[in-house]
Formats: sequence, structure tokens, C-alpha cells
Amino acid sequence: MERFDAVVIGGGAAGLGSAYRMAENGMNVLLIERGENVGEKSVYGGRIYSWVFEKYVKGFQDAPVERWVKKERLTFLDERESVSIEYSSDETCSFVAILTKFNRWLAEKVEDAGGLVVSGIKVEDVRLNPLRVVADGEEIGCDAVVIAEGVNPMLAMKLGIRSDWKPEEVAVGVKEVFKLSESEVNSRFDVESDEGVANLFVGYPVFTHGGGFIYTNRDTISVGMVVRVDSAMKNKIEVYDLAEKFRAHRDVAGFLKGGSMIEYSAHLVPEAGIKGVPDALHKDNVMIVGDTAGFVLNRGFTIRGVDFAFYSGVLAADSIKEAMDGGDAGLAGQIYERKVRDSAIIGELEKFRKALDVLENTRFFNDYTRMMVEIMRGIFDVKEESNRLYDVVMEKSRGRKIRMALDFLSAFRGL
Amino acid sequence: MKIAVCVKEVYNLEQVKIIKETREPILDVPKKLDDLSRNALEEAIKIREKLGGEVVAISAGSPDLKKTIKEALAMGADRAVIVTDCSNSTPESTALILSKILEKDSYDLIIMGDASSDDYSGQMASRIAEILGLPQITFVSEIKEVSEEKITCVRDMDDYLEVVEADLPCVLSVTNEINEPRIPALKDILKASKKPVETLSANDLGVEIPQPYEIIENLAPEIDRRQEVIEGDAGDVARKLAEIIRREA
Amino acid sequence: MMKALVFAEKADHFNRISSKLKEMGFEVHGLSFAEANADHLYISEPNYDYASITAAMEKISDDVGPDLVVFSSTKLGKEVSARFAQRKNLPCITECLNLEVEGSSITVSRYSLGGKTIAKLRTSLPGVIAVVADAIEPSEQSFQMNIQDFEIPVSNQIRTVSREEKKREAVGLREADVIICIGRGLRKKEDIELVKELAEKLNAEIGCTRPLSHDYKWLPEERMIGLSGEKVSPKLLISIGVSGQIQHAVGIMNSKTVIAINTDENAPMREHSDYYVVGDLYEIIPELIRNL
Amino acid sequence: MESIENRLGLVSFTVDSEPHIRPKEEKCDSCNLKVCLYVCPAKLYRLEEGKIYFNHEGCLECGTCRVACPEDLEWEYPKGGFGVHYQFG
Repeated sequence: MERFDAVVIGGGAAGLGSAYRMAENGMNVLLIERGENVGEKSVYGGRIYSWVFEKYVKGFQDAPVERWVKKERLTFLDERESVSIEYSSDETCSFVAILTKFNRWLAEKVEDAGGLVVSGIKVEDVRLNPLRVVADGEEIGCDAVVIAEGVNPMLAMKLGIRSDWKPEEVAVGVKEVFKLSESEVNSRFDVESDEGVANLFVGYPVFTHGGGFIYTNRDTISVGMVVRVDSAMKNKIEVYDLAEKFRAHRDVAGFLKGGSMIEYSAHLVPEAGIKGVPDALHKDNVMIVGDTAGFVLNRGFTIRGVDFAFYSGVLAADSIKEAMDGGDAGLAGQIYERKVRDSAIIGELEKFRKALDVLENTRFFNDYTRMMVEIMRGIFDVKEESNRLYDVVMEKSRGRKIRMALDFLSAFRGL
Repeated sequence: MKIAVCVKEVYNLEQVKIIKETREPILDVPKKLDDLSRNALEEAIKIREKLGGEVVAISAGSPDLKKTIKEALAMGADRAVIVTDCSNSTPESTALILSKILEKDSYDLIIMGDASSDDYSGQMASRIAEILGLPQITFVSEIKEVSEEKITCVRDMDDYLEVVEADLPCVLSVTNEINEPRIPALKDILKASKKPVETLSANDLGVEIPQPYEIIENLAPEIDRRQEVIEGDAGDVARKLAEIIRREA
Repeated sequence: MMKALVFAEKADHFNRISSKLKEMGFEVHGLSFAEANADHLYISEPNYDYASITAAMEKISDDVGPDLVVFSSTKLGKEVSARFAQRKNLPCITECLNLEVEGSSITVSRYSLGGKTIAKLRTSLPGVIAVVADAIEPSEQSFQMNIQDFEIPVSNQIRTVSREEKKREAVGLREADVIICIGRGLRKKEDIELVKELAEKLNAEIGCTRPLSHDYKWLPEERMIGLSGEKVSPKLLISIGVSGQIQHAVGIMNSKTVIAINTDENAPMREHSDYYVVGDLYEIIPELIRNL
Repeated sequence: MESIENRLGLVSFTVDSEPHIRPKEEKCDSCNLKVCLYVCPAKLYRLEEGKIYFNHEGCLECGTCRVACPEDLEWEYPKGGFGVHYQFG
């Protein structure tokens, strides 16, 4: 039986973070990815917060970054109109990347550091006492297993580490990628070549839990929609046409005009915040990281997943190392539990626990989005006569001022 | 028996997309070991299994070769020698580089695919055999007999099948009909990670890479058909079709 | 005047190539196994040994001093072109579909990326190319027709034990006005009878995609239409149960009208069709036979 | 609007002959919700004469049907090396 210090299951950001850190620490680590090539099963919207890579990855300056986000835009859409809030800055803390390519680059870093990455092989089972991983009819022995299998926690459920997601705890995202020239992207979004835009949308076409996004890649644009699975079920939303409806809106279509669609993709996103994180993140020396553990934070205007995924992988790696150095490799799971609970991951998820209640409130996705657009229409609609801001706001908020005040107060506190 | 197998990395062609508006291919796709290289490797491994010896995978290509060559090792090559600084290679340059590597050892057999599935140029066996002054048997669809001294093969040519024999050392190119290449299991892949890979540069070998061509364009062919869709029940459709056939035939 | 030296083991290939070269203004020299069109032609006994032909072409080339050496892109032609080019330290491009000369350089087109694209390459003369002779439309040209016998030097690098012509049905795919092309949408070999019935009604030849000839062996190899098989140009091509992968589609691109029947509404074949029928071939073909 | 079939045509797949997802026929028959018909982003579930049919060939492997299906269908990832190959994930 082949033996490794640790086996990592899954070659997404979380698994790669774990394998990279272990390889860097001189451990004998094997990463097994089910895709024919690393990165080909990973899908996300488009943006990564860079802090964790700057902190942990040597040579990060060579990463396949498409563009650094210099403009943040939040757009409220109704059927025909939109209101946008834009924040533009020279400072940046995030970048747009194609996750497939980014993960492929990370896999090279893992191999350069001495880790072994095997793709095209699906792990069938993880068995305890003694710990081993079963794949391709073979058993591979190890001291620790890191499960980074992504949002569908097939192995983690089998081992009883976590339960399955409920429809209200995950969202389905669909994404289309359009090819344009680099200069077209620059001019349409009014940015320089290395600068990018992250634009999130609320409202049309779902007007419920979810929203749209546009991210600028170097010479492509990623555009798509996310909707919570329970809302899609309840409202009978045809998810397969969601991205099409969204991009047909006049305020989205303009960015894509003349571009060729080159890929369509779909993926689930954990949306339950801290409530989606199971009570225990390990069983014996098997640990769960990334989406499998539910480490995604949605604050409405920002969504963090990849940085938490990579970071949780690093924490698992460090826990395994610490346990092995301490002479009892079997303690890694417990150490990991503690490290994560003390880390920014749980810290942030806890901090934004109330964001969940705010985002549960469909009035933000529907009533207030429409109201925002209507108020703008009210004040900018100048004919022979025009409207006072006060009158417009009073009219549009008639009969719901108190509820609104409370809702906005909760948003103010929660997000 | 010492066998060299010249293998090639190619784009995973099934994943290459064409941008509809411009007809340009998107080449940002993973690479893999070419299918015909697998046929060549399989045949070499079979000979080794029968006669003993060593199978060495040899390749010239991009830095991605460090990864793709592992597929050859997982299939069963004992070791590999690769040159990773010739991304824009041509048959001319690749033949020079591979021959330099082959000259460093004395091989009884040099096997490769009859062409690669991307360019289908089919020059490598001839060029290498010429450089090394060896006989060549191309388009081999079956090896009938092989010993330390001599090999007898069936060649599948356009209009004829031919049985030929040659003394070793000799250069062979094989067709995809010759065998069904094995698919490596996880244990083979893990074993492969420990096999030696010698990485060289064209410079190490003293080869200057010739650039005999200029690529003016590389676009998908234009398609300009009517694409009129005919629907309905079988009877309706058949009547419409009959009408079109009468008109066009 | 620029000189070209041609070798093709088939006279038909030779003539297609030489007429194209003449049209481009070359003085055409050549080696062939039978009489063919050239200004200066060497005729020898047939010989299919690469080493012998390479040596012969080297000898003639040293005498003539050609700017361009052209082979027919058959298996033998490709094998010899590369060996010859290496001996003369020249660039060589095989599988050329088209060629143009401009000053001292030549531009050729060939399939690339497994047939997904067509690449245009430019290389300077002198050079060697192997041309897909069937891709050239022959034209009427007048040649000097100086002919002399030639004895090919015998090589024994490899020894031929036996040679056997491949058994071939007389297939008129290339000349046919109507072709029915079948693909994997056909469920079993016996179903070809249904297609044959339709073919008889239309006086059509039957062709197929690679899996049917090479993997399932339902039809002989010479009926395969596509990149590595026949490239056809009928008035009407009826494609039945063919998905339309590009490797196949390049073989039918010169058809005047293409009708396709497929169950999959969005098979790649749709783009390659003038009329695209979405439906079950087992329902439609019997009806169609009744209607013809 | 680009049809879902055309969009799936842009995606590269290696299709296994065995489906990795199997709806449970008898449960589908009695299921009143049939959410699979609209939540699947690839529109791979089809209703014909009251019966649910599923085509695994264009599966994007998101898992939405698994989470949404009230009847707990059989769901696995495709075998190693099979399934969808995203390039712009």
C-alpha cells in the first residue's frame, strides 16, 4: 500500500491551498482531483480577495490575474431601468481571475514545492482505523485526510462529518463567458488594461434571494445570475434561462454587444453563512475545508469564498504539521477545529451572522429595489414640471415608512 | 532491447473552441499526450514485456511537457528525456532535437506515431531516420516478428498492404490500428512520479531552432449553409424532402 | 523561369499537380511510373521503396536544380518528401490543400488543430511540399513533353516480403451526383438495407463517417468521407444520423446542397446543412422512399 | 436569446456511457412538484406523458437537482476524468 503523510481530496482552491502548504512544509502530500485536469470542475463568479495569496503563496506576482478590481458597482435593476452606485479607487484588495486557470497555476505551485497532484481519478471512499483513501480500486494509507470536495459534500456526508444542504442554504449560479477584445473591455468599462470592474446586480429578473454579476476578465466578460435554490423552487424559476434573461436587460446587454459566448457553466454556492458550518469540522483525522465546510460569506455587496477556501486549506495543513511535529499525528483534526474557530474565517462568518437575516428579507430584492428606481425616475423625469425629492420619496414610501426604517436599520447593522 | 519512443504533447483538441465571430481558435486549453504517441508507447511496452530491456520516452515541446510526459511514464515508459524550450517547434526543429537525444544512447528501435493528431504532418520518422542514417518502416499496423536483430512488420499504405523486414536498429512509425493503448491506473500514476525525467534545453544539445515558416493565419473554415430547419411529422417532412431532392438532385 | 520537380506514384495525381504548377508559371520536371504531363519527365519502372525514390529524386534534383519539389501527399509521398527534405536540409510542408507563389516564397494552406482550422503558412524557396492532389482542380496546360527513361537506384535498407493490393469495391463517391452519408445514428448494420433502398431510388452512392468504416467495419474504408478519407463534391448530399464533427464535415464542404436528418436538434451537423431535419430516420426514410 | 442546447454546445464534455444521476422512476411518477424540470441549469430533465426522463450527457455537475429534489434522487459525480471540462470556470 502506498503511503503519504496526508491525502487531499479535490483540486479546487481549498485542496490546493492545503497541498501547497504541506508541500512547502516538506511533507509528503498527495492531492487527488477527479477532473481530467485540475481546475476544470471549479466555477465561481469571478473575483478573489488577494490577502491570503499575498500572505502564503511565493511568487504570487506571477499568478494568472485577469484584472485588479478598481471599480465596484452595485446596480438595482427593475424591468427597464437601473440605479447604480459606483466606488472607484486606485487601491485594490481583489482581482478577477478565471478560476480554472488560477487553480491550474496553483497546482503547478504545489508540484514545484514537491507535492504530488494526480488528476482524472475520483476518490470513492475514505476509511478510518487505519486511515486510508480508496480510489481506482487502490487503498492509499496516510496520517491525515483533507476533504476539499467542494459544495456537494458526498464524502463528508458518507463519513457523517456534515449533513446535506437544504434548498434554502445554497444558491445555484449560472455563468456565461463572452469573448471581446482587451481594448473593447477597456473602453466599455472605462478602465485601463490591468484594471477591472466587479458589478453586482439586485432585482430583475428574480426579485428574490439572488442577483446578477458582471466581472471583467482581460479579454472576456463573465456574466451570470445566482438564485437561492428554495426561491427557484418556490417561484418556479427556469434556471436554465436565467442568465439569458438577465443579460437581455438593456443595462447588461450593452456590455456584451458583439461578443461571442464561449462558455456556459453552473455551480452551487453555500449561502448559509455561519449557519451552514457544521458543529464539528473533522472526524478523527479527516478534516473538511472550503465549500465542503460552508466557508462562504455573502454580505450582499461582497461575496468571499475562494480566499476562505484557500485559507482553510492552509489551516488544515498547519494542523497536520503541528500534530506530526508534536509526535501524535492523530491530533491534527482537533488542532484544525481549534485553529479554524480562532481564525478570521469563523470570526468573519460570526460577525456577519445578522447579514443572513437581512438577506432573508425579500423586500430588499423586490420592493426597495423597485422603489430606488422609481425615486430616481421621479426626480430625473423633467418635463414642463418636475418633482421635489421630498415629494417623490414620500409618495414612494407611503404606508411603509416604519417597516422600511426598521429594514434599513437592520441592513445597516447586519451588512 | 533498448527502445526509444518519440512522443508529442498536443492541445486537448476536443476542448479547443472556435470564436464564432472571428473564426479564431482559443488555444488556452490543457495539453495531453497525443493518441498516436500512446499507440507507439503501447507497442514499445509490449516488446519490452516480451524481450526485456528499457523503454525511454523522448519528447521536445513546451514547459508543459514536464506534466504531460508523466502520462508516458504512467503508461509504462521506464524513464524520459525531454526538451522543454521549443514551444513553437516545427518538424524540422523537432527532428534535429530528437535526433540529438537519440544519438546520446544506442537504441535498437525508435518508435513513434505515424503523425500527430493536431498537425498530421507525418515527417518525424523519415527525418529522424535520415539524420541518424537508419532504415525506416512507416505506417506499421502490425509487428509480425521482432528479435534483437530483425523486425518484420505489416505496413498499411493507401492502396496496398505490405510486409517488410529490416535489420535493427530501425525507425518505426505506427498507425492507430496497431493496438489499443492501456489506460494507467492510480498505482501506475503514483509509480510514474518516481521515475527519472531528464530535462534538457535546445541550447544544451547545441541545436539552433530553425524557423522555416511564417504562420499567416489559422482560422476555422467559413461555413455558409442555409441551415433551414424542417420539422413536423414524418409524412410532412418526407413530402418536403422529396420536393427538395427533386429540385436539387 | 522557376523550376518545379514533381513525384507522384499515380499519373492522375501527377497531372493534377503539374497542371497547377504550370498554371503558376513553373517549368515542370518530374519522375513518374507512367506517362504524365510535364516539360521534362523521367519515367521509371514502378518502385514503392522510400529509399530508392529518395535517392532517385536526389539525383534528378541535383541535375535540375528545382526551386520547388512537390510530392503527392499520399502515405508514400509524405514519407519520401520528409526524407528527401531532410537530406537536402530543406523545409517541408505536407498535406497542402492549396499553394500560391509570390516572388521567392510559397504560401500553402493545410488543416491544423486536427481539422478545426485551416492554417496558411509561408516559407521561402527552395522548399519541399506534399500536396493533396485531389484538392487541386486540374486545368488544361501545354507541356514540352520531353520524356526519357530512368532507372531508379535500388536500395536494400528494408526488404519487402510481400505486397498485396487492398481489395476495393469500385466506389464512385468522388464522381457521384448524389451521395447518402450515414453515421452513428444508424442503430445496427442491418439498417443499412433501408439506406440502400433509398440510394437505389436516387441512384446515389453511399458514404459513411469514420466510426462506421473503421470502428464497426460496417462499410469498407473507401466509403469513409472526411479528413482522412474521401472529400466529395456531389450536387446533393443527404446526411443521415451524422453528428457532424469537423473531421467529417471537411469531407462534405464542397457539396452543392446538403440535407441532414438527425434526432439532435443542435448537432454540429446543423451548421453544415442547407436543410436540417429534426426527427427519427427510422420514421422519415420509409416515408421518403414512398414519396420518391 | 441563445437556446440552452446551443449554450451546452459550447461546453466540452467526456460522456460516460453510464449515467451518474438516476431519478427514481416510481417516486417521480407520484411527485407533484417536479422541480427538476426548471431548476436544472442545463434543462436535462424532461416530462413526457407524465414520465420524467433525464439525459446525463450535458450535466454541468452543479448538484442543484440533488439539493432540490424532494424525492432524494441517486446522485454521484461522474467517474474520474469524465464529465464536464470547464475552461472559464
